[in-house]
Amino acid sequence: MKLHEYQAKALFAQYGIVIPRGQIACSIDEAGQAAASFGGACVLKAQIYAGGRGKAGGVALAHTVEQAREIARGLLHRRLVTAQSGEQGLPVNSLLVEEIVPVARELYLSLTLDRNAGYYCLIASPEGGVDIEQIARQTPERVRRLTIDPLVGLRAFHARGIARFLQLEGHLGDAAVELILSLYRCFLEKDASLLEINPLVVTEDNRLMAMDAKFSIDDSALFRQRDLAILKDDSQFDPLEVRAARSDIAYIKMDGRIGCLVNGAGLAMATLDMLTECGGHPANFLDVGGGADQEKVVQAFRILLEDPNVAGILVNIFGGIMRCDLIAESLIAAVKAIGNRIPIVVRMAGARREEGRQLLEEQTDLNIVWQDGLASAAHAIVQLLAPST
Amino acid sequence: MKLHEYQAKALFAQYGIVIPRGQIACSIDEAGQAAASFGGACVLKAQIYAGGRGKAGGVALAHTVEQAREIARGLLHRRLVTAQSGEQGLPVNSLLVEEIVPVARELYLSLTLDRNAGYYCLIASPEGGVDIEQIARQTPERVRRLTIDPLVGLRAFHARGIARFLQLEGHLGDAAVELILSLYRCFLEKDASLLEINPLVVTEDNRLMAMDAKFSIDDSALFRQRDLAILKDDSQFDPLEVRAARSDIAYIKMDGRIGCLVNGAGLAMATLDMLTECGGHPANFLDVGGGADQEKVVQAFRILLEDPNVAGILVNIFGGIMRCDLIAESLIAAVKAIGNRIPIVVRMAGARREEGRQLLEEQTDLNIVWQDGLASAAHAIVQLLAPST
Amino acid sequence: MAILIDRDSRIVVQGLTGSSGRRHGLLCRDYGSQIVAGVTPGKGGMHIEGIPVFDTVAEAVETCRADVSMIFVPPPGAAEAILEASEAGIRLAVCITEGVPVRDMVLVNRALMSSSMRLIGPNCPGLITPGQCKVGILPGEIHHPGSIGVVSRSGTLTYEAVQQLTDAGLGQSTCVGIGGDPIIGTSFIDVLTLFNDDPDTEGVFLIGEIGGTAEEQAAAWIRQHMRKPVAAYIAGMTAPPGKRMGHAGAIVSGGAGRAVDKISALQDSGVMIAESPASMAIAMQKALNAAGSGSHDS
Amino acid sequence: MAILIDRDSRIVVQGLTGSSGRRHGLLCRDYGSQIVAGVTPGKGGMHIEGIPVFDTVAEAVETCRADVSMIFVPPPGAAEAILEASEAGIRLAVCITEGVPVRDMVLVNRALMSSSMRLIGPNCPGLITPGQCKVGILPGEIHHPGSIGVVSRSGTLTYEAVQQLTDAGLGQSTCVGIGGDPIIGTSFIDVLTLFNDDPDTEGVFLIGEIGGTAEEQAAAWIRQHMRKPVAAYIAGMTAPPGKRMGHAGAIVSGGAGRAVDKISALQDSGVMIAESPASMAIAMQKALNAAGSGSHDS
Repeated sequence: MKLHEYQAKALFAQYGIVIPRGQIACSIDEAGQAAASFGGACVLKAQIYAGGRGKAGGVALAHTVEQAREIARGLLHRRLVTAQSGEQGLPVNSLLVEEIVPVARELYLSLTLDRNAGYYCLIASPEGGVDIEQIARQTPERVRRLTIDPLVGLRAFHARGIARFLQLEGHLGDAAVELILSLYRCFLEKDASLLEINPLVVTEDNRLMAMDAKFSIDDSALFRQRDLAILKDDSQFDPLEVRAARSDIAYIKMDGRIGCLVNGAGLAMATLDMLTECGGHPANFLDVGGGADQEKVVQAFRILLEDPNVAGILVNIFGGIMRCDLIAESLIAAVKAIGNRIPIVVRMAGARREEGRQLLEEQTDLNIVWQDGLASAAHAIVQLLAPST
Repeated sequence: MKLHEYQAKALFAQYGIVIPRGQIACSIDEAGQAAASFGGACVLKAQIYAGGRGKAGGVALAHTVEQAREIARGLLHRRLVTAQSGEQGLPVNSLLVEEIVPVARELYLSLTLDRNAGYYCLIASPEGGVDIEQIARQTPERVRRLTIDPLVGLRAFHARGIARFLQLEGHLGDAAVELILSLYRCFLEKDASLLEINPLVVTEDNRLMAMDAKFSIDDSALFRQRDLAILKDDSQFDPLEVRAARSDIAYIKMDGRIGCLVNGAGLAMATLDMLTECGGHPANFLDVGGGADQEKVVQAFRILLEDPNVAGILVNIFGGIMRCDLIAESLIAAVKAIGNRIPIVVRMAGARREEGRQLLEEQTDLNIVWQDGLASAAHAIVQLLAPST
Repeated sequence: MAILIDRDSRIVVQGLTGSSGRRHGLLCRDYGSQIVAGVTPGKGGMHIEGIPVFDTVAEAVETCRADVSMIFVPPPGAAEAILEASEAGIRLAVCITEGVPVRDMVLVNRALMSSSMRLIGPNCPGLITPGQCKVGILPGEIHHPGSIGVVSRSGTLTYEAVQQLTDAGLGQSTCVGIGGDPIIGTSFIDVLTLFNDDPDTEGVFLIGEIGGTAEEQAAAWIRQHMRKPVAAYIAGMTAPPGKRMGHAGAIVSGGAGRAVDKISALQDSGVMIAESPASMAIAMQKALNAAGSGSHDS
Repeated sequence: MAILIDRDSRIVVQGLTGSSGRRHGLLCRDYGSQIVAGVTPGKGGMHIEGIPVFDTVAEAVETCRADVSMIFVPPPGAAEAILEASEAGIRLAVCITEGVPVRDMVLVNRALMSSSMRLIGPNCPGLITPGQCKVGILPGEIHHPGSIGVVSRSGTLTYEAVQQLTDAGLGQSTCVGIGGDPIIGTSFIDVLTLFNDDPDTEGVFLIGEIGGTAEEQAAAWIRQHMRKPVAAYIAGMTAPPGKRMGHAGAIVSGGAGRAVDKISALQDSGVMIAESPASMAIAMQKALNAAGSGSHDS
């Protein structure tokens, strides 16, 4: 789960990390007032769950209150498309209005999981404000990666080494040590999966400041981070994704026309791959999970059927824990309850497959087509939709 | 550093560990009032820095306020001699007056350092209220010792295993798990070196309660446990030990007549052994430490000379960091400043020994005798005091 | 022989009294696994259909000589359950639980460095040695004894693969679902190592997916060490970047973890790639044929 | 050859800019030790009489190829200094600091389990290979090169022993003060093992004291493994129980840690006991004589 920049910065401030003065504005008037508090000179930053805002016009400088209002008018309550937002863009419901801080140097700092080691790691670079992956590829000696032994933790001596690498000396070095230790404490205490300060800046008046902030929380830890869990901004998701999440269904909206309903994440990915191989375009990734009950299956169907882009559905179920006949029953119940305007191809395998098949074949009026194999099922739904594409 | 029982229990209570209701009383009137608050029926416990109070009459039951006052009169502001207090006993300046709690079972629980493993360990036994070392010798299967990996810590599953071993089931088992985890948290957070609940009791109304409490704190950690460090009760030490501690001199009062001044703990112990071998009786252990300066040496002499039991002094210095000539100068300055009524035998070895010897031998009027060897020095001081013993 | 579990494995179920633990504990017993004990704190003394329940794993080990643990403890307590199994002397712990916080697993990962216990999972379907023993939630009926080792980060996709293998007459020695989380106890390489040394295994089918670099590492290991034919399928060719595809570990981020890179790394190591999820058994058969009519050169 | 340190050891002083660190750093250099660097956070770039100071041990290792660290960092930071040395790739850390909290040392002790660094101390005088290298606060002038290994929990009592040995013509291969704290990095057994394998060491003098069971463990090890004569002195025969005798670890409590038990354990293992602190060299000579005119049978 992601936090907005302003939420991340508020948390950083709680840990003693220096951030620019700023206010959150949800209307043009609020943006104007915030700008006025800085004498008109301010930076306005669109608060969305995606990076790449700068290049997309989501971050703008104002020198007067009127300019600030103008910028706010152009951003607020519109969708901002960035390189990372997807084609639809994301709605800008609030702006972070901050003082303008003259910057002497830009650095990079983050904490995240090192999957290979199975430990957390700190990544730092004296090159800030740019894509760290690119720096790592082009000038790997400019990126330091420090794996953290959870027994020892991240210690002052580690932080000092990083400060040296970042060429922060004297009181800036001390400030860096403190900032790094605070960031680590924040990371652990909040069950973060990513904390990124890019750029971390040295201001012209020689302070160390978190100019931007990315903050992701481990979804699996939300049960013990309830005060963070409630910060989730549903406006940043497709409404169908929000609905799916509420029913504990893994769902990702995509651009095609074939809705998919699968049990298991790996099989769901494979189903998308199979469809694509057959020339189809999936409308979504959808995993009802291992222990899905009828209610969940109904919910999943609802989500597919309410998506106007979905022109046909491919169901791919491997019965294990979930028995095929039960899934078939749920499917029939769902289609009967919701109604059906589009073709559904069903492929089932595993436990009680024949029973499931029989149940479905008894229902001749539901626009449901049975297929035995994964490949044939994918071909079938692509073919069924072929005339209409 | 030790805490009094009442201080330990107050800390336990902060960690949610159940203790008997009680009040501290420093006068007969206060003891009477406390007893009255329990309707007269109470137990009065002398607060001293030593165990073995029960057998020594330091713990007594009262059934009426008058009885309680009588007991208080007999204990308060006297010295209590127990098997662990030393011959002089320890002054009773306060009584812990507690409700009488009917007890169904007595158990044992403690946390301390396992020196062999270099880890902390938990020790538990279903035999409480008695000497655990004795239980460990006689019925080792009745004592469980659990070494705690600091990476994993003491966990609920460990605590559950201990609860089972203590035959605590149902809600008592749950209470034991919570108590054990709280005790461990307390141990770590307070830098304890020993936490002992003996007995831990199951009350007749089926509660788990810490009936007694021993709490020692790692002296080396007092710099970060300042709120505990100030609880040190100087009345429980010989005044000379208190003085020595203030000057950062390791000093332990003993029963003999030969004062010892040595640099280094091992050499100081060896000096006591040497003296004893020669038929002498040391009056103290005293280690001025490795980097003692003149002021510290003067302090050490003062402590020795002000002890009325000290009839002669043996100085044993091995010059290393500390140069013999500097020690000799300090010694001369100290004796001149304080005055000297008793013989002093000085033995020095190591760095600038000859220079030290010369300095001392120039001072013919200070009652100082030089000796070359450790054995001869010990013999000399014993001989010098022989006529007077 | 197979690997990791067989008919002599003695299994304790941590969380046996919960609904999943009970259900799958009994299903495993039905399959033929020896479910010798359950553990649920505070429920020691109970029995679940004849299976004794203890308060601690240590008691289950002591009383019932359990050597394998199947863990169904919910996420908040799952990591501690793994640590408990380790300290109790369990040889193999299989953590089915999905949604264990990463911070907890970082600690478990460090703690297991100095443990002799092997962990499989978390967030995995478990493992099965067909005809002998099943530890986990896999559907027993699709598996048949044979000589193909299967190792996978996935659940139902593995069943798909196994069904195909069984239908093609390729039985399995052991099938291991290593789990879809970013931190797991047993890696592809660990399992490949075991299969490589297992005389009952003639070839291996590997099922990977997007996210991380486990498949690339496996490819490098295979190139250097593997003496038996390997075929593989990688799911997620068409997954959009930056999106977590169901599994906590299945995400392409910053250009890392892409399926194409995994596939080419495996291909470079001589692994036969199934281009489509419908042709997994075919790829396996091809790999066996290429290695010389199923004979192994060890 | 001697053990642990020699003229090629390259020493970094953690806490070189403090008063003790500076004084003893320079004294060690005067003795002939190669003091190649100092470390004090925030003072990187300074020089102490020509010795460069760095912010971190890692830099000292990288720039000056330090392989041994002498630690004078005050108690609140001492444990972290040890961990820093370990992570920087230091081979041998000698922690002189007295008064390191036990809780900190419990963690260090655990962390060093997975480190290749050896720790000596804390609360120790250090060690010396006479004529070659001194790391610590021992007085160099009393030591003479020879073939007796000395290992001790004490400081000045060790100097006493060394003085006696030197006066008796028994020079030393290496003298190691392992420290008087309850948790120390290197035990009697560790040092005995090194002396046992060191061709330059013909006999060992061991100085123990009350508290703990390190001497009893050493006795058991000697009985099984030691091929060279050992003599010993144990301080604290007359120490009153329950009192901490200066050293944090020197305490007889609950009947454990008594000198008599240590002495009889050592005697039972064939160790020659010095009955008096005045006869330590005599005991060593007797042990050598008993083993056959100082020859070693390795």
